[in-house]
This record gives sequence, C-alpha cells and structure tokens, in this order.
Amino acid sequence: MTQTVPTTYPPIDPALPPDPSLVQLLSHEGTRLHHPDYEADFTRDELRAFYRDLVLVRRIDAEGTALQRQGELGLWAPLLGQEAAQVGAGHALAATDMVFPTYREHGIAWVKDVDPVLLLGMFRGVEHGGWDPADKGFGLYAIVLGAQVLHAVGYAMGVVRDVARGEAEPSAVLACFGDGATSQGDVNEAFVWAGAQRSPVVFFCQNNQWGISTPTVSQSRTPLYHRAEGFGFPGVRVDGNDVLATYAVVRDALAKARRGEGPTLIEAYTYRVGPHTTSDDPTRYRDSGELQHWKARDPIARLRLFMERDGHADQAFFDEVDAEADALAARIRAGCLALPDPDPLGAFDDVFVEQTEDLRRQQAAYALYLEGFEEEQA
Amino acid sequence: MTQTVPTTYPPIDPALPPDPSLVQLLSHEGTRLHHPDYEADFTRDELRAFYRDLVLVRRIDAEGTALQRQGELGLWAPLLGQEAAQVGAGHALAATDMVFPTYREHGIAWVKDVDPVLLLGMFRGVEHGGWDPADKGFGLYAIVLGAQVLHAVGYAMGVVRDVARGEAEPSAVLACFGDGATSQGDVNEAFVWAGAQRSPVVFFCQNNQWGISTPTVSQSRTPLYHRAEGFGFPGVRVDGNDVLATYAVVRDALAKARRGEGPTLIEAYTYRVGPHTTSDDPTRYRDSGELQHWKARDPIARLRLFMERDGHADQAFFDEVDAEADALAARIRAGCLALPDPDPLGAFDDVFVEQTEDLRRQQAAYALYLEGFEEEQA
Amino acid sequence: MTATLDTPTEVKTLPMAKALNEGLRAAMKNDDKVLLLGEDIGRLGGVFRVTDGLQAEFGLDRVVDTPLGESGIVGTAIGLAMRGYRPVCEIQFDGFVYPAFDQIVSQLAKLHNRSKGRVRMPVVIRIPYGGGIGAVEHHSESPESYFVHTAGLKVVSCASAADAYVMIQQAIASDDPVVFFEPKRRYWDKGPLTDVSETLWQARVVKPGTDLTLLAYGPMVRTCVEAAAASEHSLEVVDLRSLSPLDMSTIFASVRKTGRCVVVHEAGATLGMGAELSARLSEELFYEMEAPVLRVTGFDIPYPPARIEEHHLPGLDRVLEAVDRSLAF
Amino acid sequence: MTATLDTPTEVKTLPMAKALNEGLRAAMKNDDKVLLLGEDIGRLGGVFRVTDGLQAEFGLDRVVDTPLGESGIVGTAIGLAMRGYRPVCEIQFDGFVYPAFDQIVSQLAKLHNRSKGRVRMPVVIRIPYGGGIGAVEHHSESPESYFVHTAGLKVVSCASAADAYVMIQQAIASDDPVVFFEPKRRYWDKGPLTDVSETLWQARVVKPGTDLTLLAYGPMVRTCVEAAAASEHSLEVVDLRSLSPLDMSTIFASVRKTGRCVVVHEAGATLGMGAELSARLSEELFYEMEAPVLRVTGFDIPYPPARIEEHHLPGLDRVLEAVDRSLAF
Ligand SMILES: Cc1ncc(C[n+]2csc(CCOP(=O)(O)OP(=O)(O)O)c2C)c(N)n1
Ligand SMILES: Cc1ncc(C[n+]2csc(CCOP(=O)(O)OP(=O)(O)O)c2C)c(N)n1
Ligand SMILES: [Mg+2]
Ligand SMILES: [Mg+2]
Repeated sequence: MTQTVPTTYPPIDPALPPDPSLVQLLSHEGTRLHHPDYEADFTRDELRAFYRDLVLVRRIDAEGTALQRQGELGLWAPLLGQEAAQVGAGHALAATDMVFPTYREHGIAWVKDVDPVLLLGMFRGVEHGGWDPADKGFGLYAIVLGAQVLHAVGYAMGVVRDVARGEAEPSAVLACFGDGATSQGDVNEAFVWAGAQRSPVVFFCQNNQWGISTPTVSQSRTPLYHRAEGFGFPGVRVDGNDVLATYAVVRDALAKARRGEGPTLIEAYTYRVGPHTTSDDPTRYRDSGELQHWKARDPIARLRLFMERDGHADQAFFDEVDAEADALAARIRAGCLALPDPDPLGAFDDVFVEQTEDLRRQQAAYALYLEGFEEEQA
Repeated sequence: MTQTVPTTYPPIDPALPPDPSLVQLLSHEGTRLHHPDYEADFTRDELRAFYRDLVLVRRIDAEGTALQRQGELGLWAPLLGQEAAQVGAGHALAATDMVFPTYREHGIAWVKDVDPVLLLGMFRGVEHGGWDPADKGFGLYAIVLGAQVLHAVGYAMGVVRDVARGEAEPSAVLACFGDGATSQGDVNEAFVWAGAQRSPVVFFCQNNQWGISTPTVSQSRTPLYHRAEGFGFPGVRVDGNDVLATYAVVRDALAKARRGEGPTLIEAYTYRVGPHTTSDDPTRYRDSGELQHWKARDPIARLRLFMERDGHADQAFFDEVDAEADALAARIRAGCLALPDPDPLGAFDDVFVEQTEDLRRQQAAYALYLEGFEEEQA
Repeated sequence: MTATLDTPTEVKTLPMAKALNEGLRAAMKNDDKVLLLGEDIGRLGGVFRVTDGLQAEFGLDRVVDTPLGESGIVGTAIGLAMRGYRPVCEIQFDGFVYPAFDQIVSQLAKLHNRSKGRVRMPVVIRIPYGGGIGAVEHHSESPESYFVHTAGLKVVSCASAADAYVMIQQAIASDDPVVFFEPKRRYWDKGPLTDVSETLWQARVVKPGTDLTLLAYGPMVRTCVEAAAASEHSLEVVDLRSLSPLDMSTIFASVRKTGRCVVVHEAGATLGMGAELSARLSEELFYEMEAPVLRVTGFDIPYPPARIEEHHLPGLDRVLEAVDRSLAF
Repeated sequence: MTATLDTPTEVKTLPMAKALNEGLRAAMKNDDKVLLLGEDIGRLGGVFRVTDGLQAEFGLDRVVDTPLGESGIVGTAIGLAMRGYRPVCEIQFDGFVYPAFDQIVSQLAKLHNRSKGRVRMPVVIRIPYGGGIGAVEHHSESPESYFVHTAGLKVVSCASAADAYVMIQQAIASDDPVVFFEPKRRYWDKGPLTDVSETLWQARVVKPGTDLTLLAYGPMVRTCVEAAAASEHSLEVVDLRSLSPLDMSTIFASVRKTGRCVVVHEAGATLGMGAELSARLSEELFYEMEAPVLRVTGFDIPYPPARIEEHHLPGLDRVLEAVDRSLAF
C-alpha cells in the first residue's frame, strides 16, 4: 500500500451482499421475516394503518413536488422512497414523545398530526414554521444540518429533570437527521452529551444514501450505525424500506429511553428516490441502475404484497385509501393556494417577546414609507 | 431502571482492574513486558536517550512553573506526569513528520528541537508563537480545543497530494489533543475527514483523566479509543506512563499512516499530576488518593528502575543527566528573563502579508501618539 | 415572566464576581427552572469562581458541568428552553464562544421568530470578556459586535457590582435570549450592591458633565470615569449597559446637551459599537454635533501578546487625547 | 505571490456564475497548488454550478467533494495552506458559514499574526450570499459584517461578471485570507468580461454624479445603478468591491465632491457596513458633509419568509426615498 489521492469516486454497488446485521421483518418480496430481538405481531388494523399512512404521505409528497413545479412553492424536499422509515418511526412514538425533524420529515409530521398545509406554507415562503412544537410534539423543520440534534438532547435533559421533580412521566425524544449530517460537529457533540448523560434520545438517521450529490461513503467508510458504540451507546441498522421493522426497532429504542436505559442510534437504511429538492438534478451524479435497484424495493409495494398475500386487506380497502389520498391532495392543494401572504409589518413583531424601541421605530418608519408609497401610486 | 438526573459525580477509582487492552511494555514496577503486536527491542543508547529526555522535559516543566510562581510568566500549563507519553511519541516521529500540538506539548516540542525559551515566551506574553512550524515540523501551540486537529488532517491531505505529484516522500502527521477535547465538534469532524479519506494522521489523545475539573467520565462512558472504530479506523489504548510502549504504539501507527493504511487513534492513558495550569486549584475537585495512586506510577521512576535493574545505566549516567538538567534549567531561565518585550508598533505589521492602508494609518497615528506622549512625559 | 428580584436589605459591598454569584443564587432561588450549564462551573465553581458554591446549594441537576463543547452547551440549552427551563450558559472565556456561533446566531436568535412567537428562548449566555489580565491568546477578546449585529439577540454588559447583581437577574428573567458580557478584568473591583432603578435595557449617566459625552460599557466605564475625573473639562460618562437594544434616548439626551461624543471600547474600531453610535448620532443630531463622534478603541489587529496589551487597550491617556481632539473641533 | 491573470483576448459576455467558473479555471491552470473544497462542488458542479466541469478537468484531488461539515472544510483548508496549497472553499449558502466561524475568526484570521508572519494563509472562502431568490430560511443571509469586524481577514464582493472573473483570481493570488462574497441573485446577470484595472482592494465609481454618493457592493450595486438612472438628480454610484480593507480614498473623494451619502446593503442596519462608513465619513469629512450619511438596509430582523422579502430588501424606491431625505437636509 502507499499514500494516494482519489482519482475516481468509489463505485456504489447497491446490490451488496445482504448485511446480516440489517433488521428486517418484511423481505423485499413481501414475506414476513422474524428477528430474535424484535419480535412483533401486527394486527390487521395496524397493518392497514401503516399502509394508509404510507400512501397518504406519498401523496402529500407528490402534491408538494407538483405545486413546486407549478410555481406555487419556492422549493420542495421530496421524501419519495423514505415513507416507510418515517411512517414506521412515527407510529412508534408515544403521544408525549417529542420529535426534532429535519426538513424532509413530512411522513413523521403527518403521523404527528401536523397539517401538511403548514409544511407547504414553509416551502411556499409564507412563514418559517407554522405549527406549535409543544402542541404537536413535533419541532419546527430545521435546515442547518445537525443543529436540531443538540436541541433534542437538551430537550431530553429537560425531560429527565421534569421526571425527577415529579412533574412529568418519562418520555423519549426522537432526533432526526440524514447520513450527510453525521459529519457535522453538532451531531457528534449530541452523541457525546447523550452518551455521557444517558439521555432519553433516539437518534434516527435516515441513510438515504445521498447528501445532495455526496454519497454516504464519502462521509464514512464504516456503516453509520457503528458510530454509536464509540460514544457509549448501541447502534442498530434497520431496513428503512420495511415499515414493520422500522416501527419495531424505533419502538424498542424509545421504550429503552423511557426506561432510563439511555440513547440508541438507529440507521434506517433507505433511499432518496427523488431529487434532493426540486432544485436538484440527480442525473448529474447518480446512475439509473441504482435508482432501478431501489425502486424495486419500494416500501409501499412491499407492504401491499404482504397484505394481499396474507389477506390483510382486499381491493376495496386499497381503493378506499387511494380515494382518501385524492381527497387529501385536493384539500392541501386548495389550502396551500389559499395561504395568505404574511403582513410585511408583522415581520417586526415576532423578533422578541419584549419588543424594542429600535424595532418599533423601524416598523413605524416602514409603515410610513408604505403609506407614502401607496399615496404616490394612487 | 428509570430516567434519572445525576445527584453526585461518578466515583473515580484509579485502581480499576487492569484493562487487558492497555498496551504496556514496562510494568508499573519497571519490569519489561511483551506484547504480540508491538514487539520492540531497545538498545542501551535508546533507553538512555528516553531517560535523558524524560528528565530534561520534567525540568523544563518545573522551570516553567517556577517562573510563573515568581511572576515571570503569566501562565504555565504543566505537563508533569505526562513526560513518557510525550517523549515516547516524540521519539517515534520521523524527521519529516509533522506535529500539531495543544498548549501542553512541551515534551514533544523538546524532542522536535523547539527551544523551550520560545515556549516560555508564549506564556510570558511576548508573543503568541515563536517558532517556525515548517522548520521544526511542529505547529504552533493551539489553545482553542480541537481546532488544530482539523489542521492536522488538512496538512495530511496536502502530504498525500505532494506524494502523488512526486514532490515529497510519504510522511505522517501527529495530531495532539486531550481527553476533554474529544467532546468538541472539530475533533469529531477531523475523525470523519480522516476516516473517509484514509488520511495519514495519527490522532494522539493524551487522556490525563481531567479537562480542568471535568473528569474523563463526564465526556464519555466508554474508553476514548473506542471512538475510532465508528469512524472507520482503529483505536488503541497505550499506557502513557510507559515510554517504551508509547513509543512502540505511536511508531507503528505512524508507519501505517506513511504506508497509506490510514489513521489511528491512540489514547495514551496517563495522568495530569499538576494543576491544569498555574491558575488552577485542583484541590477543589479531586482527592489526594487519586494523586497518590498516580504518583506511584511515575513514568520516570519506572524507566529508571528498569534501567538500573537490567544494568542499562549506572549512577554516573543518572548524575550526568541531572547535571545537564540543571544547566538546561539555568539556560532557559536566563533566556526567558532576557526575552525582550515586543515593539507595540510591530503589532500592526504581522496582521497581513500585504499591509493595508487602514492599519498603516492606525500604526502611524499610534506612533504619533506615543511620540507626543513621550514628549509630554519629558 | 418577570422575576421578583431579591434585593438585599442592607447594602453589601462585594467584588463584581461575587455580586454575579449572588445574583445567580437569587435567580436560582426565585425560579427553580433556572439551570446553569458550562465547563467547570460545578465543583470548581468556574475558573473565575462566579458559580462558586451554587452546585453544592442547588445540586448537580441544576448546575451542570458539561462536556467540553460550546456548541453542545448552547445547543442543549436551546432544547432545555423548549422544555420550559431557563438555562444560563457560561462560556469559559470570550475566545471560546465561536464554536457555538451557529447555535447562537442561527438557532437561539431565530427560534422565537421562526415559530412566530410560539417558542420562547429565555437563555442567557454569560461571557467573561475583554483584556487586561495578562492572559494568553483567545482569553482577551471583545466579541460583542458579532452579537449586536445579530437580529434576535439582546446584548448587555455590566460595569459595577451593583449592576452585575441586578442585571444578571434581569437577564435571566428576560424571555428573550440575552448575551451577557462580564468585564473580567473588573471581576475583582468591589462595589456596594445599591439599588438599581433602571431596566435591563437602559443606559445610565454615571457621571454628569456638560462639555463632552464619553460613551462606554463594561470594562471601559471605569476607565472613562477615571478619565473624567482627571480631565480639566466637564465630561459626562454614560454607561450604555445595554448594547442591543441601545437606549438611544439617554444617549441622544446626553449628546444633545454636550454636542460632542467619544466612544470607548476594547473591541476593534471597524464595526465596533462606536461605528453604530456614530452613525446614529449623526443621523439624529446632525446639526447639533460640534465635532464628529471620535472612537477610542482597540486597534484592528488580533489581540496582541499580553506584554503589549496596555498599548492596545484604551487607557485614560488615549481617552483624554481624543477628548482634546474633539474639543479642538 | 501574484498570479498572472488570464485575461481573455476577445471580450466574452457571460453570466456572473459562469464568469466565476472561468476565473476559477484560470486560477487552477495558473497554479497547480490551487484546490477547491466544498460540498457538492465536484460531480454536481455546485448547487449554483459555479464549479461546473472543474473536477472533470482538474481531477478529484483538486476539486474535492468534502464530507458535510463547514468547520471541517475550513479547518482542513488551513492545514492544506500550511502545507503550501491555496485552497478555495465553497460554503454552499451564506447561512451555513456559521459552523465554520471559529475556524475562520480564531484560526484562519490569526495564524499569520500568531506566527509573526511565518505562516501564510492564502485561503479563499467563497460565499454565495444575499436574498432575493425566493429561498427558504438560512439561504438569504448577508453575514459580511461578522468578517469585516474580524481583524486578519480581507473581505470582498463582486457585482459584475467582469469583476467576478478577475476578483476571484486576485483573491486566490492573495497571500492573505479572503472571504469572497458572491451576490447569488446576480449569478444569472450577464456582463462582458472587460478589463479590470483596479486591484482587489480598490473601489470603483461605476456611475459618476455630483449631487449625492450611493455606496453599495455586491447585489445592491445594480439596484443603485438603476436608482441613479431613475433619479432626477445626479447620483454617483460607488461599488466598494473591497469591504475590508475599505478603499477610503475613493470613497472620501466621491463624498467630498457630493457632500451627501447614502449607503445601501441587504444586511441589517445595526453594525452593517453603513455604520462604519458613516463613522469614517463623519470623522474625515465633518465640515464637508451637507447631510448625515443615511442607510438603506435590511431591517434588524431575521431574514423574513420569501413572500415578503422584497419588503426587507432595499429596492429602487427605498433608495430614492433616502436620496430625497438626504437632499432635504
Ligand atoms: C450546515 C449546513 N451545511 C450545508 C447545508 C446544505 N445542505 C442542505 S441538505 C444537504 C445534504 C444533507 O444530506 P443528509 O444529511 O444525508 O440529508 P438528506 O437531505 O439526504 O435527507 C446539504 C449539504 C445545510 N443545510 N446546512
Ligand atoms: C474551545 C475551547 N473551550 C474551552 C477552553 C478552555 N479550556 C482550556 S483547557 C480546557 C480543558 C481541556 O482538557 P483536555 O482536552 O483534557 O486537555 P488537558 O488540558 O487535560 O491537557 C478547557 C476547558 C478552550 N481552550 N477552548
Ligand atoms: Mg441523505
Ligand atoms: Mg485532559
């Protein structure tokens, strides 16, 4: 061996030999698998609830992309391909658990009952964040990679203090981030804090294989879930296109966190089927073979195959869900188009709780200017 | 188990059961041990060179502390107790290897031929850095925890490029930091970069058990060397009070780096016998039992015992080294006291390579002011 | 929320560091949601002993010795605030706040705004700052401009023991994030804990005068008071106390009266506080000013080695020289 | 070291982003120590395509798709510079420079000084900045003040394709660290790659006039030129080009002539560039000024949602309104 510099990108072979450590409860072909650590039985209603949310979430996402293409949104960050990871994680949450999302967590948002219109509003540019995190148990979307992961740990530090004071029941925190964000200092500091303090946080890393054009292998040569051990807590890799496995693994980790057994890093192995955002052009950096490979692992098709084969639902159910999706899409589209533009003078009001003279003056001056301007136009 | 908040600091028991993974080549009692991965023979001259440097470095350090106590330095950061870790690492370096130190690397500086007077100068406040890093293969002291570790990785990226261009022979980079600094984002980003790029860096973490008053266990519940695996490279823990083992382990890692086999994290397990700096009062946060435990593991006494027992040196040699240390102490004390205060007007000159009008103007104005002031005083 | 301030019944005289300590203690007693986070603030009591004894009194869960990472400290403080706590972060020295910069300017400063007022960030970031203590590099910085320029933050600095005691409690009671600059070289200056009638956002005329206004804050207030005492002219010294927002009515009133102004700070001139004050004064008092606002500041250089820091730092003589220049207009 | 600038023989007309691309290409051809580091700059060519095709041309070792960490990007660039390279870092968007803040202000800015001139830091940090593109949060920031206030950094911004092409090469040739602000909403503005006679540190009168001086840089230069064209008055527009150091002689000459000045930038007013320019102008031209320096800037609020950004951003009308106010003095 000798010291070298790279001359080509490392080849990406999606058809790698099966990773024995990958937790799966549904095979790619939709057969039910079993795993010693994650025994789980699913009722018909649970399976149907998963399926329904997978389809609705995909439809919300498609509507986001469509609205952007039609000029109604400035941007959209599609979750296409990651529905199972998010719906699985979302269903695993207890009502009192708190989520700290990135900008792509539309699926978890949906399960946490955040109106998709509010997500669209952010991407439309009418507001930076339109829901109440405390009310929804779901933080505002976070764009600066990794920053929210520290917030999650801090929030968890608050949870354990509340519990110690007898002011709350134990709960857990889900900290979301992508494969690329694992390279940020903040994510690693969050691991340090949570590891040292055994904080009730579940680190939920959706490894969708890409950070814009940067493949995961450029961030790490070892599987990302390995990162956890060195910070003193367990890591596990789950098939993120398997809603049942993701649900089971996240639920288990959340329960541990609630019991005071400390954090877990979950790497949900999945794939970003769409572009990074609607501004992105993935044909510049990845080949269609890879895409085909992953499309064949579609998370919805897999669950449906299983449900059909095992008789958990019939055509009527699937049709009903599709109809519901159509209605949802129509509703959120209308809701998005009806979103009022914000009041420019209101922008001065939410900077501080206690407003300052300075901002009052700037606001008044601008109000005056707008008035004068309107007069002039008139 | 249940969610809790800490009510006491975790107890620190220095007399932990022996860690089987700790690499040692000299027992605490000065007997020679062997390790399958780090076979090494040491000549009489090598042992004497180690011993000599250990004693000289300790004397330099004592002089630093004395000068500070006498008001000649603003501050001193003692390395007392860490001599073996540093002398061992220093001797393992090849001439073309580059070191990125913290503020406590007086021992490596000595081996790298940086005049101790220059170290004293920094702590005296006559300059921020008095040597030429390129000339010495030893970077300037770095105070912001962890920042220099990224510089080390960047430098290593330069090395491999030079090698690929045929402009240099392979060399390695030693990146120094403490146990506390492992919590900083920068150190972890450095691990990401080096792991992903297989950079020729040896991460040399002196775990001296404390970061000022913060025990290592507050940073991590798992041994620090475990951190490496999750970033895709090996970690090893060596007895940092064993100069032979530290030498062997660092030399091995540097050789791997030079061969293109990527980075290694070395945790040199040692102890900060003195205060964090001369401003610190460790009696506020650690007990004397711990100190006694570690004093009994003194790195110099151990080597001397071994050399005496195995006949590698006689009293004359030890006396000679002590005399040399006395002379060195006298020289650096005199050198320190003779350091001229910097020219206040010179402070404007080194900000930029290409001086700006602004600074020329500020400099001229201040020169005028000083002149006027002198006239007034006269 | 406004905390009831614990004002002492008899007037104690304390060094500023101890006054801060008492202020923190009072705030923690008043509101058990107040937590302290920082490096070495627990058993050690902080490198300047500002948190001395607080961990023993309030427990490890309220006075937290954190791992060594400033981004982690501020980032987790934000999360704690979301959960209803009022964290007070100590940055050990001015030069170590930069690793937390993103958390401060992109998160802490913006979350209330991002959430349209739904999320509050009652977080205080305490920063011992400024030079004059003979320290090594990174221990003498004056980074206040970075935070004053950042929309969404409030920034204050205390200059006396009495203010230290009261202002830290007011900062903790604030529902907005406050960067709290402590002039470390004045930590040992003693002063009586007299009543403070100002709000946290008000400036104070600490020495009235008629010829010229000296605007200062933090460490330079004492320097300016000494300069005023040494001057043959009648100098008015205003302690800004709040750097963001600026209490312009007090400042305008003083300069309207004197017609002349010198701003003094340790931070570099370029985009130091003097720049903003100069701009606002000329915008507002263009016809009243008899001389341009002059600035006595650190030079636009990295903080120099300790042996020449007294050249870099504005001292009495440099202030008086600027006063003369102003009066010569 | 000063690079020989590759000036094109026939005058091409290019969008600014493409001019930057050509400038980078020329610099890389001129000096094989020039490396590019950044997120998605390789195969993707950068989110704005400024580095398009450069990796194909110069290889993976010279155009490096880094892991996603800004501190890592700048920190490793510093190490590369120590080893003799000339790294050019791309920060993907303005709002993502803050995680690198410590590396920039405590390391990059100080290493030459710390080493008493022995270590040079020929590092360029390219930052697409400013608003007006309808983006989500953190993608429209104007963080230039933070860097201008930092001693040891040089800070420039280009406003035309010709300048983009030349200034990026000059910045790379500089042996001092340069923060290079690219006005992203002007990336698609086309312009001829005409000769540039100024050094990197010189301002330029882009439109002469006699009644009032408009000082601007980056995205606001075009706005000011448009305002000057629309105004009934004779407005002189000066493109600062270099924000640190400031080319005060060009600025003073213009304002000495006109007696009036309006500074225009997207960054907030408080401690924005307007503050420093106002302070310097009143210090130097106290008796010559017929009106105070007025500032037309973004408000002192976090950058608002895209749907109201045109209110926040100075536009032609707000500039002209300030011109009227100034002339009314
Ligand atoms: C600190 C920071 N740097 C850069 C960016 C620009 N950026 C937005 S998303 C992204 C890629 C993130 O990849 P990953 O973490 O894998 O999440 P994914 O988008 O794949 O869900 C980048 C570089 C950012 N948002 N924040
Ligand atoms: C970014 C930063 N934060 C805080 C400090 C203050 N500080 C100086 S040394 C130190 C402890 C460092 O501990 P460790 O890394 O174990 O090194 P040691 O001093 O034990 O050699 C701290 C907190 C600093 N220098 N830099
Ligand atoms: Mg990804
Ligand atoms: Mg240590």
